[in-house]
Amino acid sequence: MTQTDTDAPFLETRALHKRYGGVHALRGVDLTIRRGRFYHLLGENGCGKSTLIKIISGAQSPSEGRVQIEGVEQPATPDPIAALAAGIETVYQDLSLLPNLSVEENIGLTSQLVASGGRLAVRLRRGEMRALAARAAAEVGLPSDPAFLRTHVDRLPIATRQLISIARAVAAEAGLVIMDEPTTALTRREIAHLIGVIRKLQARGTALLFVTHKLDEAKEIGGTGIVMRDGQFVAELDIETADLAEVGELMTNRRIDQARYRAASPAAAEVARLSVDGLSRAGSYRDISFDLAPGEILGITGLLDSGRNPLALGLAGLAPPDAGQVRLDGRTVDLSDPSTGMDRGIAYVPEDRLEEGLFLDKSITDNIAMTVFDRLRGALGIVSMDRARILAREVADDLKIVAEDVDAPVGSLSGGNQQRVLIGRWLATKPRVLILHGPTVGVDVGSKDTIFRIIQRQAEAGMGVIIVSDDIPELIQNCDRIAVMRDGRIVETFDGARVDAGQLYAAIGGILETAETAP
Amino acid sequence: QDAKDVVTVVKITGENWFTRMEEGVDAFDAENEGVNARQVGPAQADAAQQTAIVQDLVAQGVDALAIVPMDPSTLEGALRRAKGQGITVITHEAETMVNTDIDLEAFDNTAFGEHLNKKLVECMGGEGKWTTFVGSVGSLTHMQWAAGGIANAKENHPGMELVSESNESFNDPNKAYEVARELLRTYPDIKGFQGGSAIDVIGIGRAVEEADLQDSTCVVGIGLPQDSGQYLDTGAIDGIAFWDPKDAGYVMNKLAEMAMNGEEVNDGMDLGVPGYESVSVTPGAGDGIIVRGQAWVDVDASNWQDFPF
Amino acid sequence: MRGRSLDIQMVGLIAVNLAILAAAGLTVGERFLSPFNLQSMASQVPEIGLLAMGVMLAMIAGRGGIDLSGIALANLAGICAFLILGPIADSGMSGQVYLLAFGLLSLGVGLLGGVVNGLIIGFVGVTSIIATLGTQLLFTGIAVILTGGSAQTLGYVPALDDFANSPVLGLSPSVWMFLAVAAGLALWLRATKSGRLLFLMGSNHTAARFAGVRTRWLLVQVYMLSGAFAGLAGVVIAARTSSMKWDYGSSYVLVAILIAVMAGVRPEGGYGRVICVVLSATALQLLSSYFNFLALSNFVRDLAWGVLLLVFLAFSRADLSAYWSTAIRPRSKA
Amino acid sequence: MSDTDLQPAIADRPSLSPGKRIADWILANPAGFPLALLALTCLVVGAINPDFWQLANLFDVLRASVVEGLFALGVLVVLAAGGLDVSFSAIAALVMYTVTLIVSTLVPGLGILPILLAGLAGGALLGALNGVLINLLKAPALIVTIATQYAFRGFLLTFVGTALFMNIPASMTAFGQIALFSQVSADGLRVQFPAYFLIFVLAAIVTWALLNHTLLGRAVYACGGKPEIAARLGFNIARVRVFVFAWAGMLAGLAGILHVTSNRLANPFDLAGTELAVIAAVVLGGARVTGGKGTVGGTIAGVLLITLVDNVLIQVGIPSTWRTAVVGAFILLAGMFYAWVDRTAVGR
Ligand SMILES: Nc1ncnc2c1ncn2[C@@H]1O[C@H](COP(=O)(O)OP(=O)(O)OP(=O)(O)O)[C@@H](O)[C@H]1O
Ligand SMILES: Nc1ncnc2c1ncn2[C@@H]1O[C@H](COP(=O)(O)OP(=O)(O)OP(=O)(O)O)[C@@H](O)[C@H]1O
Ligand SMILES: [Mg+2]
Ligand SMILES: [Mg+2]
Repeated sequence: MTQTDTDAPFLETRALHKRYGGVHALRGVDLTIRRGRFYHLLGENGCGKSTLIKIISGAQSPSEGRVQIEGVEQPATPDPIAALAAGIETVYQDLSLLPNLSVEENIGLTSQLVASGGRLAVRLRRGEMRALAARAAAEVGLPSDPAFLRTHVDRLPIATRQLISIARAVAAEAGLVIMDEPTTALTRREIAHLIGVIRKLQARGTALLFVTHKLDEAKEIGGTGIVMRDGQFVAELDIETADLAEVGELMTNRRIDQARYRAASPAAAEVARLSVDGLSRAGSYRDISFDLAPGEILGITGLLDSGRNPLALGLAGLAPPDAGQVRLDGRTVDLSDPSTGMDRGIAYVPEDRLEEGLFLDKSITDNIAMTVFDRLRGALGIVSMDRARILAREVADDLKIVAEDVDAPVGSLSGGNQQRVLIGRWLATKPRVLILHGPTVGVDVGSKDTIFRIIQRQAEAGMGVIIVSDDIPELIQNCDRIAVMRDGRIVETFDGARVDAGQLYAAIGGILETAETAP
Repeated sequence: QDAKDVVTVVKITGENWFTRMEEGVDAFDAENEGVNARQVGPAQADAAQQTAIVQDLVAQGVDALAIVPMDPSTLEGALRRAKGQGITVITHEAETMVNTDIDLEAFDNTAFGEHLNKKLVECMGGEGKWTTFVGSVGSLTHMQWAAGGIANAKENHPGMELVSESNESFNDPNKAYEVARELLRTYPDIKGFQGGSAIDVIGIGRAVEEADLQDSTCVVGIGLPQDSGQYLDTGAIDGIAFWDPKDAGYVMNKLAEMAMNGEEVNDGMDLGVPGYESVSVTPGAGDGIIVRGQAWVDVDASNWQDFPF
Repeated sequence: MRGRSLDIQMVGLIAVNLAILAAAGLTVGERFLSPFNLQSMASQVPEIGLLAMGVMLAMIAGRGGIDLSGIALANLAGICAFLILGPIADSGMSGQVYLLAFGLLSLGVGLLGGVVNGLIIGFVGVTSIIATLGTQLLFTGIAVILTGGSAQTLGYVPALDDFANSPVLGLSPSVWMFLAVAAGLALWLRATKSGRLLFLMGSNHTAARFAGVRTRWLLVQVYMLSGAFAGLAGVVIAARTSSMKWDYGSSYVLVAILIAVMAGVRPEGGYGRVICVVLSATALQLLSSYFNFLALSNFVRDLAWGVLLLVFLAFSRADLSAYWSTAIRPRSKA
Repeated sequence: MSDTDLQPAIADRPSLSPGKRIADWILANPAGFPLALLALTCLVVGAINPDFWQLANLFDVLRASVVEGLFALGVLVVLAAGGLDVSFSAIAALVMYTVTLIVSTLVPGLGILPILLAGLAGGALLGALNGVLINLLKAPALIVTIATQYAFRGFLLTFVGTALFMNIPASMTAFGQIALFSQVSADGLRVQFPAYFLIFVLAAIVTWALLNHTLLGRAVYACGGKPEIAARLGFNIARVRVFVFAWAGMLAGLAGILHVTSNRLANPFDLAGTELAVIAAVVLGGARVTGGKGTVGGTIAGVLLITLVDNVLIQVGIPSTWRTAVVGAFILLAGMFYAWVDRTAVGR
């Protein structure tokens, strides 16, 4: 990279707009990035951070507006090669790794693609690729031996994959490295190491743009904080001196402390609604035990590889545990298949709404009624679609789903409404235990509010609720107790009414303890 | 009165054999004002497609059908309905067919098999290992030829040793080639091949030529002169016999016309086509009759050039 | 579901059917439209229609589902029924009883073969294209071994022949059976729990599993039904041709897929309508018979089928994008 | 932080169960399974019939693998990119018949090289048409290639011709006759190893080099693994798709020409119905119909296995009626085995 005038912006966007169908994800974004600086893009789920990044990195084109890199206008059609050639490297949230290719290929292929200008009919320079991959891997703290470099990525754990994805960006010696939530799967030591890598990049004049939900981590790194809300920039501030509570308020447009929804407390009961005893699954979680009272809301949190996700899947019968048992109202539940738990009254609202939850091209009615077709059957086992429609209408009204026509495909709803359809599907089964996995991912503020109120209402009616989430404020707002997982175990359980975010972050192990000192 | 519609339905359109047959059909059409003769057939050698065509023709209400069945049993139902509709049905190479008015055989199949085998025996000097090929074991005439040949060898030539009989070529010269190679490998001293399907000799001939055994093996079978010519020249194929599909096509249509006009076919009748100058008539499997000619033609290296097909 | 009883695909297929009928009526005249010809064409539809419905079910189930084993299983089913019963003369049964026994046996073998497919796909987890390719060869192979490769001739069994060929109320019993099966399948798909869940599973397999759908059993059901249809096709073939052979209808493997895709069954899963499959099968039959009337070679028909399939694919894509833009715009920001 | 920190996370190999280790090994060595089956089949056949052990048998299997092998290489490339092709046999038939017909009527004296090139070009063109249609119609490759299969074959037989003919150009006959190696066995049988086998070897090497030593090859696998991510990383998916189908078409065209040269006749009905068997051979060799996997070595092993099974039944006294069932059973076994491998291997 040639060292140009450092004051001229490396990258500028002007009046960017992006629409997905009816969703207006970006509403006029002006961003300026200068060399050698750090930027943190802060904002709630679904405010448009990832969308902005995709446009800058040429994966998508804006609906309106333009992007300039070093004064050069970027092409109007999606062109990742142009962005890469201009020196923009991106570590996506989903890591963008090719599962069936090796580590060295994942790290080194793009640089050769850029070198050839996107032309494919050129020789693959394997030696060069291997050397580059070895160097980059070593730099982010990965092994650099040939055996490792030749392993296919789909056979590596998620934390390793995240580092590979970062290594690719490091290898390119780019002008701007964008990292979309780069540390979700990393341990503190890995993060510390990563920060070291980042500082080296900065010293070379590389600018870095982080997307993160971990404000404390951003503070530790330092730089400019850019706060987004509903597809717009609402503030730019120096993150090191900023007041985190204020930043949170800017992000959400609300005072955070007023937002605890949990008012009631669980009913006292002889038998726990759900009793988990010594649950284990090799390589995922170990020796998990807890009781859930009727009407209680339990939060479970931890890093991505802490075992919280497999535990959620295990309780839902989707990844059966190897050992231990689960009792529902005193009777053992068979968790070898999702349907058996479901029949006993365990409902599981999955994390990934689009992949694991909804049938986007199918009607709202089908999406809601599918779990209770049995109840809607009449003579000859015929499912009455009229009754299904009535049910769907009731659920929609009850959960304030904005839909004129329950025969419309679920894909035509906004994210918040989609999530409510998914929750409605499970509430229709009248479950005894409701497990919500990331219930408000990608859901906007208004919908969040509605969803939290629904959750509280169910708990008040005596349902046992488990929320598995990495959204700390959400847990504090809703839970009676919050269990923190690390390395597959529950390491600490907090009282939801008393714990503060700092304590939770510290227990999770995702940030540096020094961040505690923030006001 | 309108010209009568006579449609010849063959096993598969486009193969040389049936292209030659079409010449006969067209010739008959040209010579006879009162008859509208044409030939159709499926795109694939698939009994289902042939049945569909026949069924459509029946529905269409043609006056007569002349059919070379892929698989005679598959067509019984459709042809029974054809006869029910008053359609005259002529078949060819389908002696067992029940629902036909006249089945035309170019010759007595067993006798033809015997004839082929005699040529083979002569070439082999009356002794050695030999084998038979058929298009598929479901193919009735091919099996009859093989049986006729085997009977001849068994009864008259104790030195002839039959091995691995009824090899299937699925009417594919390449398959015939592969099977022949494998037989040469398995029985290195094999001396004789009797082909069944018209392309068998081509594949066998190629295998023999590549093994450089033109002079020490004997290959005879049914085949077409132009297709087999180059192998006849090298001696990889020693002789072929065939009946001219053109004549068969012509005679089928002629029989159809006679049947429609209520003319009877009698034993010893002359149908005016070489090889069918004195046909034999026997009762068929159903109500119909079987008409046989003596229409085989022997071809070898000396005379294959005389035939234009 | 409301609003979809008359969709574009269906209108298109009805139009194609009518267009061919009209063209044939105009060019080859009344003989094409005569009751006898219509009945004759109708009697050719059931066997391929049944196989296409099996393919449709496999496709609806999603994840690239497909059933290549249909015709092989149909032939095997007919052959097994025949070998078990023996020719009617040996069995000493009356025609009707023979037909019934033949039907039940063939259906039973079809069901069994379908269950084998279902277990291999649902429980062992083999991709359906590989699994059914394997069973296609296996079923064919067993049929060859059982018969030594030769055709099994039923001979003239009046009850069986009437089943495929003698019209009752204008159509032969086999056509009525086909229509009844189609109606039953449509009802099963639209109005039973399994049927509705099948569409959802085809739309998103993971989500279905996450929602407690017993996806493996549903797959077994799908291929079992498909196998049952093959078994019924076996009876129809036996009745229509008075014989069974291992390689009967070798072109049906691809024709069945052609019919399903022309019917708008989405190869990626989650969508398909029985009525469209029936209409698509009749359209192909009309076209094929029309070409036979015109004495056009079957090669022209193959070419026409290929092009028609491409046209239908293009048509369905255009239709889909139009649907999206018009469906979303009027409603946004109500 | 040191390398050792991450090692256990990557794979704790010593504690693996034998099943997992086998599955892992198969994933790392895709040719392993078909090669093992190949060896096993040879041993069994050889034990039953010691005559099996002769050079001529090897030559036969190799020779019989050429056309299917070329098809399979094309299918491999398409499968690796996440597609499926059933039109290659129709492409081969159309190209071989048209080229042979044109050459033998217009320029019967033409040399073999231009004929081969015409085959390559014609095949590539028709294959590219497949790719373009798939991009354009956004429809599954299987469906589109079913349609083009009908269209190509229908076109050939409607407009080009239906007759088998033997008077192919002399250069083609001569080329098919060139022997790399010729030997007269003890039984007086001449055994020839045809030179056109080298073309197959060459095609395999070029395909291998292309897949493993060009950016394009990596793009093919990227496309078959996760097309949306590959696109985001800058791979032009549409172009890769056109390429793989063109490559498959090109190899099919070549196979067609070789088919004519070795058979010494041009038959437009040839090669039809071989599609599914070829796909089966490629899958047996470790490629997946779900895309992104497969190697040239594995594919060749798969083809050899199917050809061998097809060819040796007579020698072990299994009636030829058993052939179809045996091949079907092989495919089912392989399908189940790979399903097990995919489920069992580490990291899935
Ligand atoms: N491909 C798409 N189609 C339709 N809507 C989309 C698409 N991608 C994003 N959106 C919508 O655009 C909005 C912005 O999404 P984006 O992914 O940019 O959010 P984000 O700020 O990155 O959220 P998170 O913090 O959860 O990653 C959301 O409402 C989202 O649902
Ligand atoms: N693909 C689509 N098809 C039809 N309508 C759509 C589509 N996408 C969005 N809409 C409609 O456009 C409107 C605006 O979308 P947006 O995501 O901003 O919703 P919203 O009003 O913020 O709702 P919510 O608070 O529930 O997220 C929504 O009411 C939704 O019904
Ligand atoms: Mg995001
Ligand atoms: Mg919204």
